[in-house]
Amino acid sequence: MPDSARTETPAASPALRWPSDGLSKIPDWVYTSPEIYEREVERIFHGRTWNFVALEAEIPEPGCFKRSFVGATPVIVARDLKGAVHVFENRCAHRGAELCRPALGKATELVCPYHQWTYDLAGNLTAVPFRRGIKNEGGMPREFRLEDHGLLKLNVTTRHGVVFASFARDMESFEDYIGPDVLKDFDVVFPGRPLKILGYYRNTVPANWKMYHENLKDPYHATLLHAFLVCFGLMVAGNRSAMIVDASGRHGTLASARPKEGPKVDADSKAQMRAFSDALKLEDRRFLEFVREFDSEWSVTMQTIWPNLIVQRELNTLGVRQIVPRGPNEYLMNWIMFGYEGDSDEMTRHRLRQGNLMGPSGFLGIEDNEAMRFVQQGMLKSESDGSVIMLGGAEEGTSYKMITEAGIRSLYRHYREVMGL
Amino acid sequence: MPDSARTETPAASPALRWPSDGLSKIPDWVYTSPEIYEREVERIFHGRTWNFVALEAEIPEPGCFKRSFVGATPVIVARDLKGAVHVFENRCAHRGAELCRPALGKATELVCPYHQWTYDLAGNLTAVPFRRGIKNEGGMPREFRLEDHGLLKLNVTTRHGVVFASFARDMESFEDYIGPDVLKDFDVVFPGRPLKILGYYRNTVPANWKMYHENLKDPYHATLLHAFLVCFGLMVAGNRSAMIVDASGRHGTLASARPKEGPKVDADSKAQMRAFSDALKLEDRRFLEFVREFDSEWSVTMQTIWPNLIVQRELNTLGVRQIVPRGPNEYLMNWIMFGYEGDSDEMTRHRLRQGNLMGPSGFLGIEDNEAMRFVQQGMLKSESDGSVIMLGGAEEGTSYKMITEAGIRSLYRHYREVMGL
Amino acid sequence: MPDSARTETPAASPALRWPSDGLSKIPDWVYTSPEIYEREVERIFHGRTWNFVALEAEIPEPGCFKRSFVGATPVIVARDLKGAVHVFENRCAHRGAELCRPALGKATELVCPYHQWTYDLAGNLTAVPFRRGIKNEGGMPREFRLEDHGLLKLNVTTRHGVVFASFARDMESFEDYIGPDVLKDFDVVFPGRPLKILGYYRNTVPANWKMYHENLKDPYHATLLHAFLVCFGLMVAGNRSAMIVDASGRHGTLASARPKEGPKVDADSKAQMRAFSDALKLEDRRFLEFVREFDSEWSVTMQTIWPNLIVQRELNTLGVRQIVPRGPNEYLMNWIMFGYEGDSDEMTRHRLRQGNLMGPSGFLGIEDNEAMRFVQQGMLKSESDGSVIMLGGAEEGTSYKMITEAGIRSLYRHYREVMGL
Amino acid sequence: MSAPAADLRSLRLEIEEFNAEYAAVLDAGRVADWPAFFSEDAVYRITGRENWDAKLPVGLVYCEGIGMLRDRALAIAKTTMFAPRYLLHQISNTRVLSVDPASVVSAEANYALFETLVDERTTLQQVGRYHDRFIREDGRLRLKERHCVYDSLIIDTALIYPV
Amino acid sequence: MSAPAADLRSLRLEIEEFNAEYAAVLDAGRVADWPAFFSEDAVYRITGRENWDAKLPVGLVYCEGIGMLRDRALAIAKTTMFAPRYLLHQISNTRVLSVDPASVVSAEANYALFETLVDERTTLQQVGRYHDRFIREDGRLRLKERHCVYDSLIIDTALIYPV
Amino acid sequence: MSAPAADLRSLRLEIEEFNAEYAAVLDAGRVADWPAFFSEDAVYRITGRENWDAKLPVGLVYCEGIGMLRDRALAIAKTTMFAPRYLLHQISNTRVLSVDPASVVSAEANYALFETLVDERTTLQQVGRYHDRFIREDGRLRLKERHCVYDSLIIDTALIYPV
Ligand code: FES
Ligand code: FES
Ligand code: FES
Ligand SMILES: [Fe+3]
Ligand SMILES: [Fe+3]
Ligand SMILES: [Fe+3]
Repeated sequence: MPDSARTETPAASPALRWPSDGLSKIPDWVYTSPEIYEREVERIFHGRTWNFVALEAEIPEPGCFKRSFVGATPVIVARDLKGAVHVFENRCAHRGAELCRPALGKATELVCPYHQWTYDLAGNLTAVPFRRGIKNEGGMPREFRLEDHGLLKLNVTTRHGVVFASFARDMESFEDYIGPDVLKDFDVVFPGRPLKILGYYRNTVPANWKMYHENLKDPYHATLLHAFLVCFGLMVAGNRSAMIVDASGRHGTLASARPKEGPKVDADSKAQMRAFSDALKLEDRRFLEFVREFDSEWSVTMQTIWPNLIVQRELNTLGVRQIVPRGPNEYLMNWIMFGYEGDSDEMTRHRLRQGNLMGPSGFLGIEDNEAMRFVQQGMLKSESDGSVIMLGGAEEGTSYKMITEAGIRSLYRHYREVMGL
Repeated sequence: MPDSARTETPAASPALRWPSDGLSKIPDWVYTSPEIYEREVERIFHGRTWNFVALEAEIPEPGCFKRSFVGATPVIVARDLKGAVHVFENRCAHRGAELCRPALGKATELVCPYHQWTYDLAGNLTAVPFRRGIKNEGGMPREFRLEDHGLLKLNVTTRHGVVFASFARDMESFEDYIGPDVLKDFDVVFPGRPLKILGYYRNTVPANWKMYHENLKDPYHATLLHAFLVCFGLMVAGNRSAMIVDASGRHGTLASARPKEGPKVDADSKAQMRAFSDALKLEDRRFLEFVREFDSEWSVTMQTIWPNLIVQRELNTLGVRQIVPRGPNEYLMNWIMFGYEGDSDEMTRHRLRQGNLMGPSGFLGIEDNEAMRFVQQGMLKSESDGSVIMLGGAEEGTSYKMITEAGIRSLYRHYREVMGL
Repeated sequence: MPDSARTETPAASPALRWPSDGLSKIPDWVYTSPEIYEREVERIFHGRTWNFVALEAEIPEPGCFKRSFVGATPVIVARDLKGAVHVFENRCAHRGAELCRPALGKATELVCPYHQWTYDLAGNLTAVPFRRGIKNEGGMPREFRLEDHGLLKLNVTTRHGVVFASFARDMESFEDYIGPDVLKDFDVVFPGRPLKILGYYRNTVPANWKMYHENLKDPYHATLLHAFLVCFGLMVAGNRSAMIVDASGRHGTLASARPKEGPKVDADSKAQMRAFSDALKLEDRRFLEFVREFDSEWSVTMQTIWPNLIVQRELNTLGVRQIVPRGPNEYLMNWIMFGYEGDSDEMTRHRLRQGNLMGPSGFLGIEDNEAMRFVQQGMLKSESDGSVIMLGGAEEGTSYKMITEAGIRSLYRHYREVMGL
Repeated sequence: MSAPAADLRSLRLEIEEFNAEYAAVLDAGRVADWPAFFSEDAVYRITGRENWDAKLPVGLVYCEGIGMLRDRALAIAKTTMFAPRYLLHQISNTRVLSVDPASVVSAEANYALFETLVDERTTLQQVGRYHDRFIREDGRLRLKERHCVYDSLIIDTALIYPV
Repeated sequence: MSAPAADLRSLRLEIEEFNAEYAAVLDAGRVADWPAFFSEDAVYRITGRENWDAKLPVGLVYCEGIGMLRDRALAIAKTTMFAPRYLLHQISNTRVLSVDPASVVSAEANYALFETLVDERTTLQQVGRYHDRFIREDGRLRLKERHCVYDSLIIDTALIYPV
Repeated sequence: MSAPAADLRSLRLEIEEFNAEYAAVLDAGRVADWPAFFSEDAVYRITGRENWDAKLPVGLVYCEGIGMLRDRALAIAKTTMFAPRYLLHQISNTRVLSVDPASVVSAEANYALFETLVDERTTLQQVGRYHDRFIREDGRLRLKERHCVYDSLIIDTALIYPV
């Protein structure tokens, strides 16, 4: 349902003018305006981006398919009978029905329930029932060609078992798209080893979808919001860490390294962190163990792959998160938690136990989701306006400081360019 | 709440331009645009149409009244003390309160709860409490005339016990409005015999209200979507059938005849219908019986009386359905199931048993509602656009083929004219 | 989130033209238009008005704070460590988080949960964690001054324990704002005696917020809608009563006096009131007792303090109600019921028992809320338009008649001026 | 109500157990096992409270005899097209109203039925009351009549499974 | 808790039955029959959890003595204007907290109250907890105190009937 | 199911009482008292029905052993930042599935969890089913396993407290 029905978005409507303070101030309408959201769909989710749609391990065999999303647009990810992966819109070419309903499935073809137009696993229309009518009465006119009425196909790429799609036809390769600095840590999680799916979480957050990217480009919040990390020594402000940003500014890796000997918190940092307390102790220490299974200097990497993917490696708990925007004020998050084929039972259970950190009931996940909710609520009805993004001064790009908002500024440099703001 | 507050809808806003493919393609905005919906209220529901509001059997006695709707506008249908039926807005002339709350009732007058302004059963204001104040202090000014402040009255007509209303003052007769071809089958269901109300169903569907008309102008879907019909021999693609369309294109009768000897499915049709299976059998055959009580060649007629009425005669189960639009993306459906006065107990129970076919839990009703939901969902977030209406080529008007979309094209020829699209 | 993101509201958009009948007709869009609502936020709630935010008794001690609203905008009302009361936006100056979550609390400072920016109880930013970074890396630039990044502070005033706030800097005094006629009865309820909070009610009404003011400037409805008052002799149309209006027209006191000897209903009034019945009797007469504790000729005063406060003195049950608009079609009502410090246990229980009259389960409260809901529903989908405000002719200002809408006309004279309509 | 109090309590508990099993079968989507809770001549009906109160006989679902129950189970399981969903019943407020001389037990219980569609939030499909008549066959309770009378007059799209 | 376990269970089951009858009366709109569940000197109150937790005494409904209960029943039935609606209670999680030497039984139960207005969807009017004190009169339980403490602090428009 | 019917009923009633206490502790926000309902080696998991049906092991919450239960209780009570809220459980449809030779009781019950945030309406946080294994310690039931399997796959923002 595009073009004509939507408000045309000329280069920059006068009401949406970026404040003169450049990247140190983000106006609220970036997060709340329906007009901005429409433009994001057009220029970002349906534009020149690679959007995460599936892990290959979710559709392991020929005929497997999955309902997914590019932006908010429903798509089907299917493996055809020869093993190739296709992505196409979940919208029948006849009357527009969202034809595929189950979250996951297996079939030799896809049949629309309304009039049973039938598509192969690449999205091609293969049959229209009674196409020639009954006893040669009715049916499709001769000039109707099946080839003209397939499902809208997206451009597809995969990297080590991770499937991405794009409405843009002439995309650069995924590797060029994310750049070498971010690709490096992506490949640590996805070295090409077969994955073992451990399960799904799903949650909404009543906040703008970009807030989630910003949260993971914001090393500042980690030791302030997340008392758990601090109290139980998982991360402290003094840990070695980095906010790695690709050349375009849109992708990032928030990384930190746990010192072998455990955390040391200097007195100055303790004073800054309200959360710090020496009194709390975990009973079950297995939770904090880090099995050093990765070829990486980092014990934690949280990657933001623009526009809709988070790759989580938090000690030994691994997952991807797909962001599905639902207008400016809400997004849906689909989590896929996984390990590797060949993990021992104990290793799988270790990953599951450590999973308590993340997700909508995770010790960290709860706090991030609540904080983002508070921010959106704060913006929706206030008289004052704008976010202050001044930590680290005007610095942009990769930074090894914790107390900086450089990654957020980098993202908005890119965003303003693409959005024409 | 009309005119000034609503966006003025000039002849055709540039964004809503009909595609050049004429009637073979319907753009999505017809089903999703709030602007189009506003125009439909103005030009269709509040325009030159007869809208179903009640069966006379629901308000059998003087003083009986019913809450109803014309489009989404609440109205009251009342039988006055002399027996005449009136329709007027359910909105107090004083402060605008929706004064009548129960679905059905009986009274000698209608009293607004807020300040007890009182109306007769024709909608005339008959009393304003303390109109002359207390001890001649306060009250209404002398120039206030009760006659100027009645409820807004609609034009009313009835046909054999079915009540219609119109905001238009100068409507043609109902008979002229629906035309002889559609009237004929209407009169089969409503020959003037007194009706016996069997009860109500109500349901919403998250789809555009026009979709329901199209569903019943679409003989193509019946044997494809409704496996039940096929498996249990109620209808097969080879049955004699018709899609009758009135001269204007807006009304229709989808009719089919069950052969006396039961269904025969030829091998070719079997091959086209995925649903076909010889293995399934009903235990209780009473369900499929057809008591030939009607003077008609058809065993099933589903009539679409523009803009808000469906008349259902499905074997021996009878009902009307009122469509109440709720914006572009949802409609409410009010079903009234009935038989005839004088039906034997067994005949009533036969109608009730056969009622399992229809309604929001009916074997067919479930499927139609689900299919329409899928279509609206498919349209709301996709990048591709438009429905393909090419079955039966460019044919329009009444057709005796099953595999045609002629009825849908006829409707949209009329619609575009009225809507100025 | 102001200015740029919102539709600019020029003096009067052509679609919103007031009808030529002056104050005798109010068009529906006053109650239903989102554009009007936006303008109300700007010109009324965020404009030159004093908005009720708290009773001092709710925040009795230094460090006590309360979440509250000015219009729909969340604010914090806090008592600083020296005892002064401050009101400021509940929106962190950093990223905009609604930082204060509990309804009531006590603290020495307010800490935003996201990054722990810390504010004193006057809304000043007092600390930014890691402001100088870690080991001098990162942190805020030198030019960042805490003084420039406090919470947005509102103008505050109190009158005998009632706290008001304004976004306007140059407000007249509260006493000048409400004027002597309305202040007089305000001071009867709030003579400076310490209050004892008895508890809270909260409810929404699906109606425009102004309807609540009108309901309490409408003496006409009291004996018509509220059969309870009439049947049990609490009020009758013949009681001495007044609708007192301040000079500006926006504030009011609806007052009535119970005769010492109990109610007398003359025959004429009985005839006008459908509700009247001699047959009903209360079993527990304590409910109707009036302990004459106030220095006032009135036994009941309901005050409407523009734009968001109702002060209720209904016999011995006392309360304030804060109106929080939620768009044009809904408002939230926060009730605080109270007595006075020093009330005997029996007096407190008397107030509680009499509280059954008011609130969302009160014998009167139920009816007012239902009536307002009916009005909004009546306006939202009808074809006809407008309210008729002709009782009492063109009279405006204070009136001692019951059968008049003078108070509503006065309000709309003021409203049209402020709103530029 | 002729039965002694202890028997009524025991019946109430037995009906609670019956209803818990009944709901478990439906919540698991095992619709083919659903007719087994009914007697041969059972009547099963789902209808709105407006019909019930006005004594209007219509049923959203209206089955006379176990054959029709089985036919519905078959149709839902084998021929009907609908989107996948989860259902969950909460049954409470069980009351035994009477035991007649032929040992037919009249009882009622309130139900809330929650529905969850793929990618959507859980909604309240309907709330209502079972109006039941039980008989005992081979020592086990069986429904001779179940009228599911729902307050939620406006069905959202479709009510697919029995209640 | 002085009573033996078997007695407590029996009390719990009896309270469940009491509450089922109580709710059935209200759900049928038979508000005139509602005071009969209370003792002469009963206290009945509906209040938000914020008031309960802060020991603030206010009640949305606040009745002292059966006279006030009857007055409320009368007012709702005969004088109060409100739109027609259906109500349905789900009561569960019944707990007997204690039986004091005077045989006053303290108990709690959770309730969910569903409301359906004409032409509208069923909504959750409120969820809450009954905080009860029962006495026995003529062998039957009667409420000496019922505090309906609701979590749903924001009432939608109006709460008409007792809970 | 080896146990006689009377024992199964008694078990069912005992589990209802257990669950009512369990929910009362959580609804009161007394999360520190929650681990006491479990045995030393208990497994506690909250997971979506999609995972349960596909035998995917992940848990939104996944605790092995009472130490992890206590750690979660501690973290929620002492370190986790979230907005204040009220919670209320409705537990019904309790079923005893079996008692194995070692006296481990398998049981299920349906739950609805209602959540109310400050200034917001009550929402249905989730509906689901407890899949339980109970053992008896010192005469009292304790959970050896509780899998809270929710239908409401899409969590609204966060699920803070145990279910
Ligand atoms: S809508 Fe898909 S086949 Fe017709
Ligand atoms: S609104 Fe109807 S009488 Fe006043
Ligand atoms: S948003 Fe408040 S401290 Fe960052
Ligand atoms: Fe975080
Ligand atoms: Fe159909
Ligand atoms: Fe009033």
